[in-house]
Amino acid sequence: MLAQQLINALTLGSVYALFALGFTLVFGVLGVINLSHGAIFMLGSYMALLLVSSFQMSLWMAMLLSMLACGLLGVVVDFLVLRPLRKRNAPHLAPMIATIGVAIMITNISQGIFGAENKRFPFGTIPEESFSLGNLHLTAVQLAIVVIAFILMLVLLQVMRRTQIGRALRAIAESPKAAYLLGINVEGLFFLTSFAAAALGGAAGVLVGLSFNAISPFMGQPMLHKGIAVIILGGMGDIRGAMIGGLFLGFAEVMSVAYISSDFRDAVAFGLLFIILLVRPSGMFGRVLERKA
Amino acid sequence: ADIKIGVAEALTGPAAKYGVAIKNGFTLAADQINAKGGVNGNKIQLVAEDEQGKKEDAINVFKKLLFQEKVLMIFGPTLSNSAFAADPIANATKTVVFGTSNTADGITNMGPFTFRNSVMEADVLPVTTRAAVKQFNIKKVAILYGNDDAFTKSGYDVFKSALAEQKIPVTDTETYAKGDVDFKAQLTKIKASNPDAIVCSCLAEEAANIILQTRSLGMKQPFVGGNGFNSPKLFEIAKDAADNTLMGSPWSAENPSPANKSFMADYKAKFGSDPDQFAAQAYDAMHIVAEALKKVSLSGNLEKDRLALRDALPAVKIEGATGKFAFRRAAPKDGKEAGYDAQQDAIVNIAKGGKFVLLK
Amino acid sequence: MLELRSVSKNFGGLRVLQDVSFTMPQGSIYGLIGPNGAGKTTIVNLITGLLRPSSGELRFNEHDLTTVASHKITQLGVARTFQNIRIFKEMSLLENVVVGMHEHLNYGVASMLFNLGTYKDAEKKAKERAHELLSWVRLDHKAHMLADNLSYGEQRKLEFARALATQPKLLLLDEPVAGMNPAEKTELMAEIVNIRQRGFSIFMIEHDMRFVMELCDRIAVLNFGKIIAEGTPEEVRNNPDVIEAYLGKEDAE
Amino acid sequence: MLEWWDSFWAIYSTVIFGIGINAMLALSIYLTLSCGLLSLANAAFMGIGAYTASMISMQTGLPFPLALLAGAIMPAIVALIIGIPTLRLSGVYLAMATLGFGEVVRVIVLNMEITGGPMGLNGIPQKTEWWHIVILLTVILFILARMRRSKIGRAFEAIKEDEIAARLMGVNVGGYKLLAFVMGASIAGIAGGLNAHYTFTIGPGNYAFENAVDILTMAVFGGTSNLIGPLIGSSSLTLLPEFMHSLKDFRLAANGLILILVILYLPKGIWDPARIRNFRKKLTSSRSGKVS
Amino acid sequence: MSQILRVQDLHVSYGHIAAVKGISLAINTGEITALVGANGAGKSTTLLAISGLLKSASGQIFLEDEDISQQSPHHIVQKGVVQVAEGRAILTTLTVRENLELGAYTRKDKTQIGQDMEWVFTLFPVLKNRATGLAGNLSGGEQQMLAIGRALMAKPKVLLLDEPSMGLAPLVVQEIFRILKEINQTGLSILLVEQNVRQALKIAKHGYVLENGSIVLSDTGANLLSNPKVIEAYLGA
Ligand SMILES: Nc1ncnc2c1ncn2[C@@H]1O[C@H](COP(=O)(O)OP(=O)(O)OP(=O)(O)O)[C@@H](O)[C@H]1O
Ligand SMILES: Nc1ncnc2c1ncn2[C@@H]1O[C@H](COP(=O)(O)OP(=O)(O)OP(=O)(O)O)[C@@H](O)[C@H]1O
Ligand SMILES: [Mg+2]
Ligand SMILES: [Mg+2]
Repeated sequence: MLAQQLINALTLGSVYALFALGFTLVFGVLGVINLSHGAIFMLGSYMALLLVSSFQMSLWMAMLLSMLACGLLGVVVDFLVLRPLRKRNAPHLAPMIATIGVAIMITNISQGIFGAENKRFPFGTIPEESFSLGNLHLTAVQLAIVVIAFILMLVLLQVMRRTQIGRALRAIAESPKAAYLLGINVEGLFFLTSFAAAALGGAAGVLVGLSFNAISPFMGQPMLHKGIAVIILGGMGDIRGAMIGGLFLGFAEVMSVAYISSDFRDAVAFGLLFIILLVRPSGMFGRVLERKA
Repeated sequence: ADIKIGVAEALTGPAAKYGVAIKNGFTLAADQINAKGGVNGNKIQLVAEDEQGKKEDAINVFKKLLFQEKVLMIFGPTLSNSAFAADPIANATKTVVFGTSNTADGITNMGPFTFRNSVMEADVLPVTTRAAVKQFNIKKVAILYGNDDAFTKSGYDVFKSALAEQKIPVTDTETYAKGDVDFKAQLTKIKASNPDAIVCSCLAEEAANIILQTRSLGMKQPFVGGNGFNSPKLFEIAKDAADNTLMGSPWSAENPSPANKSFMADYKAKFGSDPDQFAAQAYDAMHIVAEALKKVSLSGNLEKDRLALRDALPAVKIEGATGKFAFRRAAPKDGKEAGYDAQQDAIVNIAKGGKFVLLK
Repeated sequence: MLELRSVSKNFGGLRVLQDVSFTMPQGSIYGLIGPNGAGKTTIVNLITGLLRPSSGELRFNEHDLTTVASHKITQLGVARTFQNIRIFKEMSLLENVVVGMHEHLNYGVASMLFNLGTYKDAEKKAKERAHELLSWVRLDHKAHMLADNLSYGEQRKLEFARALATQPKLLLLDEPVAGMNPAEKTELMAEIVNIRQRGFSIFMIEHDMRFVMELCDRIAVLNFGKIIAEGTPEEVRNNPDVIEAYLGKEDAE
Repeated sequence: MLEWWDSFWAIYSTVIFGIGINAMLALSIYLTLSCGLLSLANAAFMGIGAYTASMISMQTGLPFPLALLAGAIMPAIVALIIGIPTLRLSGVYLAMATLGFGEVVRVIVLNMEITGGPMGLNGIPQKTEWWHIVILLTVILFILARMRRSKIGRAFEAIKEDEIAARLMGVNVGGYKLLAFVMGASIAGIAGGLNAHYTFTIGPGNYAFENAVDILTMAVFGGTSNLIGPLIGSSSLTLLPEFMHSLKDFRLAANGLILILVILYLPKGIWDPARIRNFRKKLTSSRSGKVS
Repeated sequence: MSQILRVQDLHVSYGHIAAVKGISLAINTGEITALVGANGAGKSTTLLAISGLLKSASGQIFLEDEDISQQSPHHIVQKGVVQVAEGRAILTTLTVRENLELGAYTRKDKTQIGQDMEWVFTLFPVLKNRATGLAGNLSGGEQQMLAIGRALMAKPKVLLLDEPSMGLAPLVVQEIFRILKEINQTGLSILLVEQNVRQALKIAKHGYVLENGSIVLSDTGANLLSNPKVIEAYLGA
């Protein structure tokens, strides 16, 4: 049983991590807790569903296109909502609340268009293969999620660590003013970040939609809660942290079901979050940097 | 004159999937009644308001319907929780409040003006369990239910006592929360406990997912479920992976009675999709009320008419889409006068080839 | 009045202060100079309780500061300004200064709630005093402006006034004249002399030699976390180690 | 006239009760925000207050004021206990820790017998009268207004802007933060108790993440720079749905849009004294502004 | 002598507070130009407007012959106008080396960057020792050095310096002024805002005195140094 639970934990953790990657990226660069990330994630699912079922597109194509569409939506949200707030130097809670507004809008319009019911990808469009080894089972989609999550994380990490764009993004994260003075195209990179984050969110949506058959306008909300926990655990804005935080949360949840009680699964997850924050006030991997006196 | 009837259902938000079906059921029935000239020549006019599945909004909507729209009675609200908040207001105003989807315990204890035709899980599930034990020769079961939802939790309570009564041991009890999509951890644990069947107090969409994930873990056990399973959604999502699932419900699409056949055909014609149990119960409820109204001569005095309706309702007996229906006086609690529950037989179904058929 | 006894401070592996000891007499102006990164600000952070020493002892008027909370240290009579200005930007200048008087506003909850005499008096006196302090640094004409609107040098002055508002016995100034021009420095110098005459003791870090040499009674020189010289300005100025490490060959202006 | 009022009251009293209670909640989070603490535990505190007060009303039959008092004290005690370790955290980390605490409270309530599990408590006696709300809201407003104009209010603001500098002004930062947190919890608890005694029923789902965010939204929407903001924010967001009925299915979407527009065009919330003051001056001001 | 940067009738305000009220000044190619004035005179505001971080209310700013007053900040930096701002704007969460690398963000000649970094390290040896440490842990003076070093990494045409000597030890101040002279000799044009008026005017060919947002004096550095008004107001006789 333990081996199967470990697989369960790995796949669940990868789902969380995948969702959290874009979420943490936006926070890391724009300094905004983008609460519309869940809604964009949901839209990614629907978009791919629509392309597959109404336009008979292949799954890969649909995934690429819905990433693109989500990315563009991310840019539009950034342009219409976040950018004006940046320009106005609005208090830091304002963008967060504004993105709640965006999430409400997207969710309700989607409900109006797609209905409130759960949908799934049409039969036959999802790879049905699964791998079994004795008593252990893993579906192809789950495997894909794990692999894609790791690849995306590694790519992002390398971009942030090794490239000039990565450094520029980190500069912006700390001080847009300083970044301007260095000749960095701050607005351009804001858009790029919003695009990338939303595209990642869309990708997560497609994969989750594929593996759980529960595409609904409300699927973003619970994921958002978990995403928040993940990026806090991992340290806000930390890519590697999002990955580790996601896996950690996945393990914590699965193990609490396996060895404590499923009644207290969420309490265990959030209780852990609470305790970890008390011990490490900036998350497991957040760097503590005190402002110098 | 028109008879104004309030409909307070969740038309937006997560509970809208029930609320909208319910509203459709009322609309279909009212249109049919009106097309035949109404009740004693009076047309039925539905006043629908959205209570969003939230209790504050349910209270608001009730007040608006009672005091502003001055409706004769109210159908709704969608969720039991909202009913606990809003039904006392109708009772205080001495107006009939008629739930078609509130299955929680204690709803009809809120006052003598509370009615429902939603069959309680307590009436349905023991029958289902008994049928399942016989059908699959079950010795022991595992249970899975949603523990943060009043409906699935009370379903669990009933299952638990029914199983205890029938002396079926439970190998493992697992829970999940609203919005969960990954049930593998719980299922893996259930698998290790090796039950003969899985008893599941869940809603259809969750159930479908649970079934799919159970199969992907290489488990073959049949499922036993309640009302919540009774939706085409189960098969839209799980298809024939759901085969051999046993479900007890007051309504079945397979019920060959003429009332049901015509309901299903009319519904499909009007709304373009197949009805579910919620639509069927709402449809019947409208006919129950119409039946009572036939016996009432409306005076135009709202207070009197509301009382007259309440006095006429308990005696109504019809044969509707959900089969034979009658009211049953609920047992009073804390010395408070109680309202009326549904007296109806449960139908036990089994899933075969992607749909529910009557269990012989 | 202020005494450091072989104080050391490490940041991880970095040994920033090693065995620093000195004694600052009551009523004096005491200077601390040294190259950038020598550990001067760290000493001030230790005195004000923002950092804790790795070893050693800090004493202020018979109190051992080593474990006292920052706000208690302020209440004991130690105030400071910051090298990287930290004013309350969204508050007016006046409010900034009144915050400094926090501990000296003695009114109870009841008088606060019901606008009683003690409350009114205390608040009124505080405002008057704040205006006075602002006028010392020539900012009283901007008393109701938001502090954020001040230029850099003005913000320094505001910090200075705010520190005085805590009624300190000992004032710690971390580079008080950085960002001021010579004329303004001269002005501030006069101010500091004034303040000393009112009975304050002043401990100051400064890189402006004219300022330090003219004002200070005694000066300690810190280099790489160690005191390399201590004495009167004259002694320090001519100490070859100090010239080598800090002053440079040309005399500072 | 009287009749008109009666029917108006009969229909809209819930909305008006809702405004009053939401105003308290918005004020409770305003209080912590005014001290620089982004705490999302207020929904949980509201729940603790609601459950405490309701259980006392239902099981002991003690008078309503006592039940309410208990509903104010219990969250304060809990806040005191969790506040001491938690308030060291800053910014979003505090927000998340408090959110985590809220989840834990919810799950515990969900799994307890005496709280009725997911069914919650039903049949809570209706005790809340409009004037209870008016009086309590007035008292809360009065206390907060007086605090703002005193050294406590200034200490809060100083802490919000720069904790270290505040500490070095002699402000007991930890103590004041705890004060704000505990008082906020208490106000939320009162709101919870009042709310429970007019909706007859409470459940663990009423005090979850969404509710915490709703409370925050009301405060920020109205503006958190003074006491009027939270009041305006809570009333307008409570009333908004009432005015949107004609939009049917897309009503909630319109809510979202309005939220965005207000945040965009009124960056400091609806009630921003500085903006209102500058309104006239603005007519003459020239094009200018900061980038970034 | 050609003018590399020319400011014409520049007005800048914060909301309705006018901070700079119609100033005109010019920087000759290859020269050091000083801008001095009391606290709050508008010096930093002028520099921020040149860099495009503040939008001017009216007036033009010419780089060579191009009006850059409406361009976005990163374009201005790309064109070679680089500023060391007041308060240093060090990226505290990045390492010292990363800060320097970002200084070269806009450069095209990537191969030269390594050499220039070595050059900056020889100018400020502390930075080399702390290259892999976080910039936020540097002392105040060390951060100032980093800020200047980072600006040099951009290979600017015009360097705008806002109080570079602030917070530096006397030895380092001398060093900084020496370095400024040295890099000026390589052809770099510099606009220097300084409170250390004497030193600044000593190395500046030309100087402007700003008071309350307007230029009240403009002359060669040497003349200003001996101007009685300047002596009284800024050198504190
Ligand atoms: N939190 C910290 N972590 C690591 N190193 C630190 C930290 N704070 C200070 N330092 C290091 O300690 C040394 C002393 O710093 P400090 O700020 O005391 O110098 P200083 O003498 O005030 O210099 P300056 O005159 O430039 O302000 C510096 O090398 C600095 O980099
Ligand atoms: N962000 C701001 N908002 C409003 N007013 C400001 C702001 N920054 C500066 N000012 C005002 O503009 C004027 C000029 O400020 P500036 O910073 O340019 O002065 P400065 O000459 O650089 O002074 P210092 O030598 O003190 O740095 C000052 O009166 C100041 O009060
Ligand atoms: Mg220092
Ligand atoms: Mg300046």
